[in-house]
Amino acid sequence: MKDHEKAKKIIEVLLFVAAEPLSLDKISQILEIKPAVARNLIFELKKEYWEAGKGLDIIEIANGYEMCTRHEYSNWIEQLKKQRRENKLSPSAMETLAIIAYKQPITRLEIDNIRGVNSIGVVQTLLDKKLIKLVGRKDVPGKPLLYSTTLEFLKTFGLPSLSALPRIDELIQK
Amino acid sequence: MKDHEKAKKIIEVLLFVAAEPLSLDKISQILEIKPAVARNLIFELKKEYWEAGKGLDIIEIANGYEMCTRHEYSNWIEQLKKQRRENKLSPSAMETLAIIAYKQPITRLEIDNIRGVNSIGVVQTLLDKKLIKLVGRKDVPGKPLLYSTTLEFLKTFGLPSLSALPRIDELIQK
Amino acid sequence: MYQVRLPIFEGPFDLLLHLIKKEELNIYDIPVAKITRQYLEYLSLMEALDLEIASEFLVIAAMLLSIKSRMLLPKHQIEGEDEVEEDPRLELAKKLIEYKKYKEAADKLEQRFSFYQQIYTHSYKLEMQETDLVECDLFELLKALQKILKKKDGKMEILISNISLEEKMEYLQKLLANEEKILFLDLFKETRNKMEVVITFLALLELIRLKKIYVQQQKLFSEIWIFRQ
Repeated sequence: MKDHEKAKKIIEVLLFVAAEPLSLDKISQILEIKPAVARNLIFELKKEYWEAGKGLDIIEIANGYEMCTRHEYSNWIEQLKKQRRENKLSPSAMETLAIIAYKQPITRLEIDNIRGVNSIGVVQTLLDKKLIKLVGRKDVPGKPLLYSTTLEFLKTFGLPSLSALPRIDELIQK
Repeated sequence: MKDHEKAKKIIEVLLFVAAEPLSLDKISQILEIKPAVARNLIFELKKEYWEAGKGLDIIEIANGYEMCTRHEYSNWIEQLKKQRRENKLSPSAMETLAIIAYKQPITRLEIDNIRGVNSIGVVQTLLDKKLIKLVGRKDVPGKPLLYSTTLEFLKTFGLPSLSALPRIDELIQK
Repeated sequence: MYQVRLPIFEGPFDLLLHLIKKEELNIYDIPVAKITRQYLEYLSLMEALDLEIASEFLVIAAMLLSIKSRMLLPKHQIEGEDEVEEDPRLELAKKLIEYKKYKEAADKLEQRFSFYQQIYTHSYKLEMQETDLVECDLFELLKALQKILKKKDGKMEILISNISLEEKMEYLQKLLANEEKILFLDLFKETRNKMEVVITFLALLELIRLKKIYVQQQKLFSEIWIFRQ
């Protein structure tokens, strides 16, 4: 790695994508440069950000370096988060999801019977969010569609597999 | 929001923290500026990145804007991640996806007719990968399900919107 | 040594297009007899190699044979009309053209795909973080919940809880607004019935999903702590 500016740009990219603070060792190892050189480049980058009055910064944290936002910008970020809260599942969606998780594959009518209300909207929401999917049709008159949970469901709830769900009869017995 | 440079910096911070492509509407709503103004600021930002020869870029994707790395830097990033991102789609999946992308909404039978083979497995794979979704039923006998591509499809293929697909009749001329 | 290299085809149309391209033929003017022969040869090769032949290949084989025989028949003209009978190959040609279009679109998509696989967004980073963090802990959480349910078994009233998931989530967040961390077990100290235990647990899951809180333990099987994000 000869080119000074090029190295700085690579460090910037690495700091951008890294999922955790990057140690000096790691950076210098990837770029094949001395840690002291890497440190200088990071400082230059930090200085450039500062001089340009950027909202982004590079900080030293937990034995490494990380790209982050300056705290003056937190209000703006809050507004972004506020809007994302809509992603939340409604209680009725959670309820329907729980029923599908435990009784899959299940038809909409069966869900409706358990919940005592029509679930057409909730089921569509869960389909849209890819938490459930169609898996076929039940072999009864009318051949209603059958729903099951998806891989996304497991991911969203951090479950290793469906068998990791607490057993329903253990949760509520008697 | 009066200060032009300040607004640009806020947009940069928002693009940095957002976990998904940010729409022009959302950005302009947060900053209380017109979408056209926001778009100009994003372009200025993009131009600045380009002129500075940065490894970072801002792209228009999936009806929004997102900060990302330039592809020339992927080798460096892969050293960081160790394991490569290997998400290959099979030729038949790619073929089926192309048909759905251009002819959406489309039924499975219509896909089968174009491909000359049964596509049930491939369609399920594409559903699982969230590249396509169910959008309803066609109003013909049997009421078959209709499939369309998703936002995830746009994201995966770096498309700002469906209209950015190359025109199909330009792809083939004798 | 002679070695057979068997290309894998997506379907009968893919195979036909391959044959047409190999022989540099015009799709609208296919020498049906020749193509049919090659097509059937390919099928018998697949058979000889014990590869399963999808029924769709056989359907098109039958179609080819039918076109071939129709082309052998003398053209009969209906009296009084000088309309020429349609070329029996036209339907197949149209299908092949249509298919070829999407095959090329798929190639273009493939190019975009490999290009964008080399571009990393910030959200990619966030995704990695999430799964790493929650996945291992949840298994422990479930085990912890089972312990609580066992311990409380028999001692709890059987009541229909009047606390909703929403309320429980709010309650948990209020608790965490004052404290930096809470012991998982402490959350269940005052739960009065199983339904409430379950709701507390679901509220916890939902807050983790929304990234309001995260759970950690120092090592496996040690106490589980809940932190606000």
